[in-house]
Amino acid sequence: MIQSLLIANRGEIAIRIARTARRMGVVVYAVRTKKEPDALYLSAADVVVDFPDTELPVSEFLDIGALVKLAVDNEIEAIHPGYGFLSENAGFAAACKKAGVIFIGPPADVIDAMGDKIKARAYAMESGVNVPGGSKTPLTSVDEAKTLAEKIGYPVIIKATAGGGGRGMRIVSIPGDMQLMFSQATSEAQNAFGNASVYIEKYIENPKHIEVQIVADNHGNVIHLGERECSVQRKHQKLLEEAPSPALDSRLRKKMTSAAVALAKSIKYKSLGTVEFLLDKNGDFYFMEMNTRLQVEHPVTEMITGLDLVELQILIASGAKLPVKQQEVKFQGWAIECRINAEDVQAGFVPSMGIIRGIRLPQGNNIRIDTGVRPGSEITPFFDSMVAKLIVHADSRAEVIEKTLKALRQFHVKGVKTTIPFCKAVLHNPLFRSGYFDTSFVETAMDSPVHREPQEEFLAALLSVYAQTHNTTPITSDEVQIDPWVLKKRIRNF
Amino acid sequence: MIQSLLIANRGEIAIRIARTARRMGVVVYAVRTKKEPDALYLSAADVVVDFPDTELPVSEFLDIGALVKLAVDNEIEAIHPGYGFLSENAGFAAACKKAGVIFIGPPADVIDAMGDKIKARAYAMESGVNVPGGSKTPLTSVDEAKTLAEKIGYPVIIKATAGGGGRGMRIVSIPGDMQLMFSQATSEAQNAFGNASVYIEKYIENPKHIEVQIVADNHGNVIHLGERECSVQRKHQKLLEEAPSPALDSRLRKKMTSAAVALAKSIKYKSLGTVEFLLDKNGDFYFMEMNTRLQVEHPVTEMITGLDLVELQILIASGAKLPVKQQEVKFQGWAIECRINAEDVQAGFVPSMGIIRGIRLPQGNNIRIDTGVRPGSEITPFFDSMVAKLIVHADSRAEVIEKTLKALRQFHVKGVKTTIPFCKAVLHNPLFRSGYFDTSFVETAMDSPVHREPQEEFLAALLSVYAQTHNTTPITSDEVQIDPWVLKKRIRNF
Amino acid sequence: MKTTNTKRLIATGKNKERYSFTVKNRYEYNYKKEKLVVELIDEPDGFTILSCNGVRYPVEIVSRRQNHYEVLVNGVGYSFAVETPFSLNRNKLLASLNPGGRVETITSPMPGKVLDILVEAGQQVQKGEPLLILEAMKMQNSILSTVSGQVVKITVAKDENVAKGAVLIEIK
Amino acid sequence: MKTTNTKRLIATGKNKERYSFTVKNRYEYNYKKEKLVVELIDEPDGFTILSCNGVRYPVEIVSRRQNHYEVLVNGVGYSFAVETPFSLNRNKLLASLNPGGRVETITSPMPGKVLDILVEAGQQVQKGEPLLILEAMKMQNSILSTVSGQVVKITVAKDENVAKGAVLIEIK
Repeated sequence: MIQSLLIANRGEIAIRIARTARRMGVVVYAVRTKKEPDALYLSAADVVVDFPDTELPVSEFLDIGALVKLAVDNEIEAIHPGYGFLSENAGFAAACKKAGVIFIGPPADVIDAMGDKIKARAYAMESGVNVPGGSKTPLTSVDEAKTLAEKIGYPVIIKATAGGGGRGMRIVSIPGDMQLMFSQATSEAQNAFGNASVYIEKYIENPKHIEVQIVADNHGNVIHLGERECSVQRKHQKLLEEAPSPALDSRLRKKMTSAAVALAKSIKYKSLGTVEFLLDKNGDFYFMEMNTRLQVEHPVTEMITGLDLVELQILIASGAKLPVKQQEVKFQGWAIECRINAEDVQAGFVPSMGIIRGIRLPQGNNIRIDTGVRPGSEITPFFDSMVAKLIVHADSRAEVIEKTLKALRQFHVKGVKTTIPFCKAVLHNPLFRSGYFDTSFVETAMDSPVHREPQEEFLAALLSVYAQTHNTTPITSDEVQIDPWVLKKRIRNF
Repeated sequence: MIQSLLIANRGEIAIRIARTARRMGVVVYAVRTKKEPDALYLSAADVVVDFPDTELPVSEFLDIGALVKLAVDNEIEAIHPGYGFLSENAGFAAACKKAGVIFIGPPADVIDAMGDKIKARAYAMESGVNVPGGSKTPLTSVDEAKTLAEKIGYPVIIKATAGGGGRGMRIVSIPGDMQLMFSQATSEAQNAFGNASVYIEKYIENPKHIEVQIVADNHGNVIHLGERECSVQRKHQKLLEEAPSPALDSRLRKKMTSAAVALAKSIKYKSLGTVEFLLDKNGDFYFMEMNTRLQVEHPVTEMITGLDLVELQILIASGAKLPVKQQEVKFQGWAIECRINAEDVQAGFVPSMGIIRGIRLPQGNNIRIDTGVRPGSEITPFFDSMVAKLIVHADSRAEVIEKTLKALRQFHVKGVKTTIPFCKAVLHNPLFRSGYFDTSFVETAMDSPVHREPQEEFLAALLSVYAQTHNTTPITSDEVQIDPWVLKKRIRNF
Repeated sequence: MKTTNTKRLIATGKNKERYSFTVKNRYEYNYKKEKLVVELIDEPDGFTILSCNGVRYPVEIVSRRQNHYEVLVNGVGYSFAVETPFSLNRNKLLASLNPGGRVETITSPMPGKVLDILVEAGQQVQKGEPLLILEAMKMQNSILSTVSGQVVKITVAKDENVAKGAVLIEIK
Repeated sequence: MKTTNTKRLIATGKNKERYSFTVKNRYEYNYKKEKLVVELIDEPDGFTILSCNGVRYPVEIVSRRQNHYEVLVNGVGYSFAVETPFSLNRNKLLASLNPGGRVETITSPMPGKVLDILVEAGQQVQKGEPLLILEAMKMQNSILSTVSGQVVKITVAKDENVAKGAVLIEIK
C-alpha cells in the first residue's frame, strides 16, 4: 500500500485528495508556491514542501522536472496530479515512472492514446462505440477543413487535437465562417495546450452531455459507477452537474455504461476514467472524448454510490484489486453539484477578482462543500475562479433540487461576485426541472441568468437610500487602493 | 438632538447601542482598554478613545472620574452606560450632570431611590403596589434578622440593599441557617456592590419572574411596552427570556402593567426602566425591584413592539416627547432570547474560558444576534462570559419555540463550551412548552441540563475511535501551552 | 438641537424601476405609508446584513459615485440613483434639453489583453452585442455592449494589455 | 506493502455505554455490520466536521490521554476510552484485583479563590454534593463531587488562590 503521496495540485482538489489519503494513513505532501504561500490547501497536508526557485516561465504545477524531483528528493512514493495541470499529460506519467515514483492515474501510453483526440476517436470506433463523422488526421489547412465539412455536412465543430474542456472549440454553421473559426480555434489551442493542431467533426446540435465514470484495476477488472448529467454548460464549461441523469432509462443506461466499459477494456485502461458521450434527441449517443483523470464533478458519483473515488485511485495505484464488483455497486438517491465560481454572471460571466472577505456555508446533513478558500483568500488571475463546490444528496431529483436551493440560499460569499444566483436560477427553471434540457439550456432557456429572491430589488433600493442618508462609505471599491487584507499579506511575505 | 455619544461599556451592548446611535446620525465614541485593545465593539464606533493610564485598581468602566473626563475632553455631548458597570450608579449620573454631560438614563435621585432596595420597597407601597413583608431598614445584626424572620415567617430571603441581579441573595428556610447565609450574603454584597448592607423579605416560593418595561419622557408621559417572562433562571441569573409571558391573561397583564406605570409616575421616573415582579401561584404579584437602565433581555420587547429602545433612550435624553402613545403600541407575535454564555453546563455551569476559534451564526429572517465576539476573541475572567444573545421572533409561542430550536441547531461556537445545548434542553422541555413553569424550573424540572441531538453519543464514540486510529492530536488541550491566537495577540500588543 | 425634518428620497434603477421613501429625522423610513425598521448590521464573520422589518439579507455596497450606488443583495447586483423629487425633475429637464443623450463608456471588467476588436467607430451597435474579445485567466471573453447606440471612439488597440476599469469603447 | 488487517475497537463511556466498531486497513469502519463512510473535515471557517454516512456534526477533540478521549459533538461533551477486546478484558481483570477502587481528583475548572471548604477528610460524599465554594468572575461557584466516595485529602486551604486545573480534593 502507498505510504506517502505528493499532491501536484492546489486548491479544493488538493484538500479533497489529502482528506482521503490522510484518512487512509498515507502521509500527504503539498507544494507551496510563491503565488499563494499561505493558501488553505497547505494546511490539509502532513508536510509542506516549497517549490524551488526556477528560471522557467512555466506554472509550478506544469513543471514536470521540478515536481518529479521534489518527490524523489523527499522520498515520496507516489504523485497525485488532481485535475487540470499535468493530470492528462503522458510525459508526466512517463517521467514519474522513469524516476520510480508511482503516478496515480493510467499508464503514459493510455493517457497518450486518449489525449490525442483523433487517436481516441479511432479506438472508440474499434471498440464498437459510435463517433460523429469527421477527421481521421489533423487538419493541415482551412481548405482541407472546408472540403471535409462539405462531405459530412454543416454544421461542424472544430476541436483541438490535444484538447478537452471546451478550449479550442468552434462551431461552424456556414462555409463563410470557416476561415475565422479555424484561426480562432488554432490560436486558442496553441495557447491552451501548446499544440495548434485541430480536427473537425459533424456537430451534433443541442445534444445532452452525459458521461460515464469507469474504474479499472491493474488486474483486468473494469466496472462503471453510473453516469453524470453535465448538460448545464456555458461555452463548453460545466456549471452544474447531477447523477444520475434524468434523460436515461435503464435500457439506455445499460447501453451507455456498457459502451464505456467496452472502450476501457479494449484500450486496457487502468485507474479512474470518464467516457464522455453526446446524446441526441433520438436517443443515439456518440463518443466525445475520454478523460483519464479525476473529474471536477466526481463528488456526485461518490454521493450516490457511497464510494470514495480517490480511495479507489490510491488502492489501484497500490496494485490492489478493485474492492467492489459491478453487482455490488448500489445507486442510491440523487445528487447535484453546483460550481460556485467567482464570476460576475450579470456582466456575462466575467471573472470577479478580489479578496474573499467572508464565507457563510450552508449547514445540514448530506450537504458537502469542497473548497480551497477561506476569508482572506484572494481570487487571482493566476488560477481558475472556483470558490467552492456545493454537493447535495437526497432521495429523489425533486427533493435534491429543493434541498440544493435551500443550501444555496444559506451560502454567502463576501468580497467577490459568485455564480450562486445563477445556480439558483437553473434550479428554479421549469425546463431544468422537467429534465428535458440539453447543452443549449443556458443560452436559450434562461430568462434571466440570476435568480432574485423576493424583495431583493426593493431592499437594494432601500439600501441605496440608507447609504445616501448615512453617508456610508463603500466596503469595496473600484478605485485602486491598498486593501487591508492585501497589506497584511504583503507584510507577512516580504 | 444629541449629536455625540460616549459608550461607557463594552461587548455586545456597546455594539448594540452604537448601531442605533449611528443609524440616528449620532457620532459614537467607544473606549479602548488595555484588557481588550482589539475587541470587536471598537469597530462599531465612529471614534475610539483610549482609556488613560491610572493607578486605581478599579475596572475602567467603573471609573467615574476618568469616564466623565473622557467625555469632557473630547467634547462629547452624552454618555450611555449600557447595563452593568455604572448603569445604575447615581454618583455617575450626578457627576455627568455636574460636568455638563447628558447621562442617558434617569436622574441621579431616581437611580438612588430605586438603587436602595429598602427605599424602593417604600416607594412601591406608597404607589399602591404590593411588596412582600419584610425589612423597613437595613439589618444591623443576625439577631435582628432572626427576629424579623420569625415575625414574617420562614422561608425568608436575604438581599443586598444596594443589590440586583441575584448577587448577595440567600434563601433561609430554617432559623439554624440564618448565621451562615447572613454572613455569605453580606460578604458577597460587599464584594459585588462595595456595600455590605442587607435586608430580608418574606420569600415567595417558586414564583414566576415577570417584568414590565416602562418608558417615561421628561414631560410627564409614561407608557409601558408589555411584560417579559424571565422565570428560566439559575441562581437568580436569567438564562432565557420571552415576551409576552404565557402566564398572563389580559386582565392580569393590565393589572401588572398599570402597577408598573403607577410606580413610575409616582417617583417621577424618566427614561427607560423595568419593574420586576414576583407572580405567585394565586395570581398575586409583588414588587421585587426596579432596574433603572436598559436590560440584557430588552430585544424581546423590541421584537414584539417594533420599537427601538435605545432610540427611545436617546430621544428622551435629548428632551423629545415620547414618539408613541400607549394605544399606538402594538404587540405582535412572540419573541424568545437565548443567552449563549461560555459556560460548561455539564460541569455545573462553570465559566468556560478560552479563545473563540470559530462562530457559525444561524441565518434567516426574524433572527437577530447581538454579540461582542468574533473568531480570535478571548473569554477572560475580567468580564462576564456572554458570547451572544440569540433573539427569534414568530407569530405564536409554539412557532417561536420551533424556530429558536432550529436556529440553535445552526449556531455553533468553537473554542469554548456554551449554553447552546442547555437552551435546547429548555425549549424541548414539556413543562417549559406548557407555559406553567416558574423560577424553580431549571433546578427541578430538567432531567438533563443539555439536549443531545439524535446519534450524538454514537458519533462521539466513533470520533474517539477515529482519533485513536489516526493518532489525531487534540485541537484544544488542558495543557498549558502557547496558543497561536494568544501569541498573535501578544506580538501585536507588546 | 436639530429640527425635525422629513424628506422624500427616490431610488431609480437602470430600468427606470422606482422606489420612493420618506425619511424623517434622517433615520425613520416609510414606504407606501408603511413604517420600515431598518438596520445595517456588521456581523462578526465579516458580513453586512440589511435588516428591514425583520427580513435579513447579506448586502454589500460595492461603489458609490455621488448619488449613484452599486449594491449587492444576496450576491445579485443592483444599481440605483438616489434623488430628491427636486433633483429628479431637474435631471429630467436636463435630459430633455440634451436629446443627444450621454456617452456611455465600456470599461474592462478585469485586467487582460485585447485579442480582437469586432466593431468600428461610427458603427451602430445593439445592447448585448459583442464589442471586443478580451483574453484573461486563459479564457477568451466577449465584452458586450451595455447600451444600444453608435460607437463614438475605440480607445484601445488589438494586442494591447489593459488594466481593470480601463475605458475600451465609448458609445453614444 | 502492508497486509490487510481488521481489528475490533470498543469505545466505553463514563456510564459504561459501549460502542463496538470493526476497523479494516485502519480506515474502513463498520458498526453492527453496517459500513460507515467516515470523514473528519476541517472547514475553512475553523470548524471540524465529523461526517458519517452523510450525517454531519461539528466536533472538537478536547483532550487525549493515551486511549482516553474528551470530545465535543454539537457542543456537548462526551468521554470515551477506546480499547481492543484484549485490553478491555485486562482492565476488567485489574479492576477486580484492586477492589479498593481508584482515587478520583477534583480539579479546579477555572482560576479563582477558595472561599469555603464544605467537607472534611474522611467524610463520605455523594456524587453531585458540593465540596467547596470557589469565587471566580465575581461569582461564587459550588464545586460538586464527580463521584461518590470518601474524601481522602483536601489539598487547598480557605482563601487560597488556585489556578485552572489545580487539584482541590481527592476522593476514593
